[in-house]
Amino acid sequence: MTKMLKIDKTVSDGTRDFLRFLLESKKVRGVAVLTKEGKSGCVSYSLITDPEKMAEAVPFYPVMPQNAGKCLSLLTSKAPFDEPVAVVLRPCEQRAFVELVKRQQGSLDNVITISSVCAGVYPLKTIVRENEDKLLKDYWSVVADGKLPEGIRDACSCCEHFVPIGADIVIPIAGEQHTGKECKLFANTEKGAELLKEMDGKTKESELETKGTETIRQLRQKNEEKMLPDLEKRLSGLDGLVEMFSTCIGCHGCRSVCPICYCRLCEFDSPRSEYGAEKYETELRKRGGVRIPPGSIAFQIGRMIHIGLSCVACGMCSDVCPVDIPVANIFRKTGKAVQDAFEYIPGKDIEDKIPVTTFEEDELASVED
Amino acid sequence: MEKRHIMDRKIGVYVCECGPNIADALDIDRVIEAVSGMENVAVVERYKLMCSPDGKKYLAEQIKEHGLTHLVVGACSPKQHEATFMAVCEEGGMNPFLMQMANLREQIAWITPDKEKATERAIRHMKAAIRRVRYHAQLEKKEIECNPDVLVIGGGIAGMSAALLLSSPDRKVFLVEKNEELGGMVSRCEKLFPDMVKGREITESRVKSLEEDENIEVLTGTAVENILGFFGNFVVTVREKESEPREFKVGAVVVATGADLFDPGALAEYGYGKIKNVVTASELEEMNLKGKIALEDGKEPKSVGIIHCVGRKEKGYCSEVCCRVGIKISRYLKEKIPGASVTQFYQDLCIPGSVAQAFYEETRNAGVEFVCTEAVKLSESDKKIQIDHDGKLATVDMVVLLPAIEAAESTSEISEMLGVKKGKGEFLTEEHEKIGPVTTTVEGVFLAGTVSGPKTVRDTVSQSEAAAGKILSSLVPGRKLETEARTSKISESLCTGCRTCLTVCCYSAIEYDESRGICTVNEVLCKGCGNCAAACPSGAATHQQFTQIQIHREMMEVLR
Amino acid sequence: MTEKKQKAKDQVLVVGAGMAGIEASLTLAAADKKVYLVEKEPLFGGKVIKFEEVFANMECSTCMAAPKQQEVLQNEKIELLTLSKVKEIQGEAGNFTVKIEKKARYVSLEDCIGCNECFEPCPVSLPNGFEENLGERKAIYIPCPGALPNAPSIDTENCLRFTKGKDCQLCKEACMFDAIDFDQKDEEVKLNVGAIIVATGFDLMDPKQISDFGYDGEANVYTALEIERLYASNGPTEGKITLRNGKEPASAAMIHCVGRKKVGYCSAVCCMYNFKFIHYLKEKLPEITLYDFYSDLCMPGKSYQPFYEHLKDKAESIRFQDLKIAHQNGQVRLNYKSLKDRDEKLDVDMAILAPAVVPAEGASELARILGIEQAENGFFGFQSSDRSPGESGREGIYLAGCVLGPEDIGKAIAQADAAAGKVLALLG
Amino acid sequence: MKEGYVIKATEGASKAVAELLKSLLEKNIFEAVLVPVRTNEGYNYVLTENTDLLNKAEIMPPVMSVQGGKVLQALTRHGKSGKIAAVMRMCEIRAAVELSKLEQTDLENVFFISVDCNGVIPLSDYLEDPSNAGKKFRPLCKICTSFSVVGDEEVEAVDIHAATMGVDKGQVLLIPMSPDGEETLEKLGIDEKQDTGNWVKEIEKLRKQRIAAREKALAEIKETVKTLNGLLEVFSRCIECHNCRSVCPICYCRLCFSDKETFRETGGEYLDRAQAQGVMKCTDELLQFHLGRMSHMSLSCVSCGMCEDACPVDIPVGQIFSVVAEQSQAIFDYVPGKSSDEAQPLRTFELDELTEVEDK
Amino acid sequence: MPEEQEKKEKMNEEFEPRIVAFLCNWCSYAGADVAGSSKLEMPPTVTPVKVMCSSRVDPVMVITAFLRGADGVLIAGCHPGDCHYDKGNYYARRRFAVLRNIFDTLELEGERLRLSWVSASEGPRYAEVVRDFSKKIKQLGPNPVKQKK
Repeated sequence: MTKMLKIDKTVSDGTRDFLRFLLESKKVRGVAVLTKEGKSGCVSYSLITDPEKMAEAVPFYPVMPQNAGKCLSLLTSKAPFDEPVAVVLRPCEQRAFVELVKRQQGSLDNVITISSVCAGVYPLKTIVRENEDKLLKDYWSVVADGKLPEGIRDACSCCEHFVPIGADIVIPIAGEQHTGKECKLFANTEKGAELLKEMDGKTKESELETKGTETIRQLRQKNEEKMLPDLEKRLSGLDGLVEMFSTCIGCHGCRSVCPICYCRLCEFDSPRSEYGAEKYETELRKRGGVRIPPGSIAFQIGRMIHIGLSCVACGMCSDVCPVDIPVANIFRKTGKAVQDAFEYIPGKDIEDKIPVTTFEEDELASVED
Repeated sequence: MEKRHIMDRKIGVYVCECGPNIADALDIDRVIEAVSGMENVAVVERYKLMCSPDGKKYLAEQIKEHGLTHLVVGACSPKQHEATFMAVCEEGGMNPFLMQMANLREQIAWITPDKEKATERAIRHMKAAIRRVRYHAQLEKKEIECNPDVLVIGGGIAGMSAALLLSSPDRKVFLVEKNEELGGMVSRCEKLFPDMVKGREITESRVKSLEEDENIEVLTGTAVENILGFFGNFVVTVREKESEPREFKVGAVVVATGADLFDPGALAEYGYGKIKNVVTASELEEMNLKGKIALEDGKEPKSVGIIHCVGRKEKGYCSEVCCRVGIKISRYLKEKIPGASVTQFYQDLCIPGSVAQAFYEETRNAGVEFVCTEAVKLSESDKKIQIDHDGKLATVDMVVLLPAIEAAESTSEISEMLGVKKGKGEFLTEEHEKIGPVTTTVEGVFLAGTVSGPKTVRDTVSQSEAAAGKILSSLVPGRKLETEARTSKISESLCTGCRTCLTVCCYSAIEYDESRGICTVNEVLCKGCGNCAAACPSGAATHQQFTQIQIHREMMEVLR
Repeated sequence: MTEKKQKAKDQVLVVGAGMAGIEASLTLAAADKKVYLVEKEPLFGGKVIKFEEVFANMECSTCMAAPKQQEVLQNEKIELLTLSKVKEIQGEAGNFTVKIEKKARYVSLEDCIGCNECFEPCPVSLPNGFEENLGERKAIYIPCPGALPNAPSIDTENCLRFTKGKDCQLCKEACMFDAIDFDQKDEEVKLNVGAIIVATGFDLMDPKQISDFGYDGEANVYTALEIERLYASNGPTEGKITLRNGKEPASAAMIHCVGRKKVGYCSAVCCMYNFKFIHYLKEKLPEITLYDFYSDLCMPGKSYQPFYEHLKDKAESIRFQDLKIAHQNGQVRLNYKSLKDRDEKLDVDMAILAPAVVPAEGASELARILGIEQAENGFFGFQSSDRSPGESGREGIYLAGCVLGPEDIGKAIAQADAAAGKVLALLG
Repeated sequence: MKEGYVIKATEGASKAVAELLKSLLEKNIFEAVLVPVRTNEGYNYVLTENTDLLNKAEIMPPVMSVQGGKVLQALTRHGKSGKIAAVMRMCEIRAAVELSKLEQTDLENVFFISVDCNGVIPLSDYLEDPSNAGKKFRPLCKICTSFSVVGDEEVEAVDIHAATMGVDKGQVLLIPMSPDGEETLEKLGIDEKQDTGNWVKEIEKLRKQRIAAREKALAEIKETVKTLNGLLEVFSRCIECHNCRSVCPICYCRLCFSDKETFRETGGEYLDRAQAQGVMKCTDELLQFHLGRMSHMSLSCVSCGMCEDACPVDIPVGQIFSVVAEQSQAIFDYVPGKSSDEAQPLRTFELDELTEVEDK
Repeated sequence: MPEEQEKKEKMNEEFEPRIVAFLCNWCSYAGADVAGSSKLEMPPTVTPVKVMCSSRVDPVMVITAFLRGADGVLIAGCHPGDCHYDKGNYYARRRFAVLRNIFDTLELEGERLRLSWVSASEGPRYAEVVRDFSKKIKQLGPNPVKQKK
């Protein structure tokens, strides 16, 4: 049982009120949350200090313009916040942030996390190209039925960690039937409980995990089972990989938006990974033909090795791919394999060491001989 | 990683009252209060007059006492006292480049009557300086080995004079002349104006001293094939005709390759090469040296016309010496052929300086005629030459043309080889016509004589000695070269080898490293303007004392 | 008497702190010589700092001079002695003993920070010589904004305290730094130097000497230096070119070769700076009508004629033989004989004279003190091709700049470096 | 009037040129050829000496997946290639030339065969339905005025131009554009020649239309982006994935200025920034990125439209850059990629120019 | 609406521009100093940022200054031909021309960016540039960045 505060408003309005309250009561200096400028304006992640501006906040808008974890890293990598800041992020975003903090790319000091039992988001392209209002209406009505909205990204429809781990405050959405009229705030930690104080609304002890969340979990497992075989079929061996990336135009957008790829200068942009004249020569002689620019597979595999362990399957990479390669699914699958091998859930706990930076005597016997 | 070292900085902030100049114009206490809280600021103090001996002592002590890592001084203009306070830093055992000044006097106190506003501005200036200084890194003046020897190209009066002045037991001078003989133009003149001393005497005495001087190696009939490297460390390749090329090192190069004369054949109006007995000044000199000034038929000319400014219009400049050469030649004629009539056809008499006019007047008084005219046209009329000057006609036995001085052919090669640009009239370009007449934008390369434009012998000699002077003072045997600390540098990992920086550098201080495919800065040549830093799109190139982040930080405080 | 002891061969005296003297000092200091730079004026920089721009590239001359001046002031190898003159010299090359008379400035260079607060209260004001008397100054003054060293001096010929023996303290009271010290005494400084470079420069002939040109400092007849100061952005009019009555001239005539007959030589630079004036005047007064009176155009070298060519159409060139200037009620009349021996006249609002370049005041005395050659026309050294220009006739003493005769900055700088070269070769 | 060599193209221009390439290889005139080749769902540039592979060559693929200039950069950045023939669109060749001025390509051994380009289809439309090819076009292709090599559009680097516009179906007209090209064509011993009049007429006709269309279109775009608010409005969708930069043939930096540590600030400073207006977007730096990029590459921009294609949120970034590029290039009347001896304007200067920007 | 107008005008009245001035060390900064030692009064709007040469000014710096709220950005260097570093200011001028063009084309109030040549002796000119530029900016009103919706 966890302490829970209930506000009789839609989950969005309730949350907005709560965030405004945090600013007004000076419990926090700022709030990091999705905002939308006016009606036409677009959604972006913002840092709000003025309660008035809270009107622009759209905490659970079903789109992920950037992985909030990456944004928080930008805001805190040079030096932490010097005053408390409440940040609203989705479970995958929060886990991404934790992974970045483990790599000194940000700081949790003075950060209070507010997360949601996530019902997923639409692909960027959908939001950009289709009728936004209709999408929103559908989204919330489906959520209110305790189901998963149609047309959300693969990464979301198969997401397994949609219940936040270690957030200070959690707001149920997926599997929550009353998002249309009530907003529940679960105080997950002491810090969280502190924030809820003096906020008006009914407080009581309650459970975050409900039948609702369970059904969603099963739904998502099913989706994954549906998706996997097909993916595995296409991914069989190197050729499969080559096949899947054959349309890659080498824009490396997947890398730029990936919250885990924090390198300032990517290995694959360095001269080391560029071919010299003689290399082309030999390749040409060997194969009779070289694709130029070469190495798109090398890039993808290399990236898998670099980030596989920490991939939080947020799906940004698929979202920005101009040629619709299901990058996220591929990375999710390969990433999951290594993560399981180390029983490592990226971003679960700031205390968990990144497996590659530590080791245990009696591990991975399976890979030997 | 920045995070880590930025944190443990200890910045000392000092505001100079400059008597009433700053103290009365703004509220220093408020300034102090405003900056005291700032990150890394360890101590903030005010002082009545920081540049006074006491002030300097106080500041040096403060640095030691508080173990300051960085220093900000709010006072007068850095132009006034930056050097002073940099010295104080060293006094206090702090790297002088970790100091930043805020100009509270010239640019605030003295131009902002409203005390309130002045104070605000001062706070802004101080904060900007403080933010900036946090990102200052230690810079060191590097000392590099250098070779005191010197290469002098060209064995004319210029080259010889330079070589002789440079020679000393601890410095070797290589004098390279492409011809078999030293002496250049001067040795081809019987006499020189204004005092009519013998050209040969001048050159021969120098040749003699050169031969006696064991610090000087004279290489005649030798061409310079290549020069690589930079100030203090040039590698020279020379070749004597068919023999094997020879290589040696020098620290500096003096270019004294001289000039050529304009070819009058190019201009129909003078009929040079067509009309008999139309000769150039140098041809007349030659005759004269051979002992007899005569017409083709061996007879002495009874009347001679001397025509000035041949090729001046084409060249677009005045060759400075021609008028005086013409006067000199008329002296030859009067001397050798008494009774001969000599007429000068000139446009403008260019006889600058304290003695030339006397030289001219004496000559005129000796019966030489001077006719001012715009245009001249020559034609042949029964064995004689008719001179049409502005419609009037004159007839003479012989005509002497005074052709313009033009850049020598060799100038282009030299320019290529050394990277010294060609400029006006295709001559080599001085670093600055006025304040750098013998230096070039390529450090360690000096110009002497007519290679940089028409000159009298006298000015040529003084230029050669000037080049020598510059070398004697900058390339002292046994002393290392000290490089400018505030240079640019280029990040190896970020450089794409696009060479934009290289193309915009005015000092050829950037080289392209084929093997690594990147550009590098030569600290000896870099003058620290920062042009490359702004030209480089990826910021691989940066100015070490004006890094992007330093300027950005300063700017952000200004805008806060 | 203060005496500066150090090995003579490591010390050099440079007389005259114009561009040539400055250049020589910097070159010597770079070779670790200790340089004493002696200047008779309270400020240094010579004539060049009076100009706004220099021909032929119209560079800003302060931008040329100031960095070098700053270098001199900041270089601890160079000691600048202002208000100083050479009084006596003994010894020979490698080891001279020189006595310098250093006049009191009455303002301590250490304590003064150049805030100019002391001028205000000074009761004496008089024409400012540096500004060719076009502006005023006080008895305690800095000749012009930006002048270096950035500290005033008291002109004892006009300060009430020194002239009338009044106990006037106003400047002293105004100074917050106790920089003003009436007790300062003129002193004699004794130097031990290995060599001497003379770079005392030139003056312009005073046109009053030749009545023909009708210069009296009141009519609208101007000298070249007056025009320079009128055009100077740091000058008395901040760059406005006006007649004596403050009106803008509608026409002006530039007269070359003023005094040439008298001195018997061509001053080498006048033609060029007259072209520069065409640029000056047309820039400030685009409507002005200009006449350029010349006898021969002297524009030697690769870069001068192009400069002339791009300006010549902006003024009517008139080649004259004799010329007289008369004036009444503001108008200036030129009566001249054209090349065709015709007598002509022309009325203009403003006449600008290009007076001959003559040896600097006190040159003869200096030549006597130093025991060096002086030509009849008053310039130093030998005009012979077989001696290098810098030679003075006495070993260990070398010459640079306009002491050798009229010439442009480039040549002066070259001679300065040449002289420095000779010194370094001599002293090793 | 220039003449061209006629080759049969009964199976389409692409095949015909492919055959030409084959014979160039067989005659050992080139070591290899660089052409777009069909691979699974996509088209990729392939460097090949294998004549069979050329059967899959598609001289004018319906999409541009990688800009040819970038391809040549990848191929020659670290030293010149062997002697090769490259078949490319004009904008790709011009980008390659521009990159050579920036020392990113070495074209010494590259023999360019250009084609009359009728434009490409946006990647997204193609993926949606390949049969869109030839129906939909990149907005910038629709208003491209340098799709061929006639007159003003002549590009020095081109050796042979394969003309198809204004040439009867079933034929391709090979027009020698350089001595090297002339020589090569002679080696091939094609006997049928034909004057290029029709082709020139056709190109000029189309260009006239395009110029008009371009003016109109760019003017419209300008209306939408002008003023700060307009610009913010259009770019507010930008998610800073920087795909536009990564696919830009001209952006050659290893590390973009916008990715530098320099502009990062402390958490406290970001809060202060937010305070100033009550709210601060995490994408606040995006205009700095786009304007900064303009200042760096607009002089060399060849308006190929790759950036627009790669933008996941459909910002007309290519068209916007074209609006600016056209003006920047006009200042120095500079045509990027036209001539390799014309220095990139920021790498040189004139003594007497641009006084109109002073004191304004 | 009119009252809106009034408000705006009033704001412009009180509005004190914030101008960043990149001054080259040798000419313009020295010129500013001369203006100072001549005690020429100037509006307190300009804050100089010293660089060694106008050619050090990176267009991105100017863009950043503008986007971070500078009401005006002044770049001042030696007059053409006077550059202490030979030819730096010519490059500066080209970069500025391109930058200014971008701003003008996109109608970003390019008048807020200014390039002026000020020599070491031109104290009065520096003061004039400062006054004139400040006046222009005051008429333009605050940088739109600071009031973007």
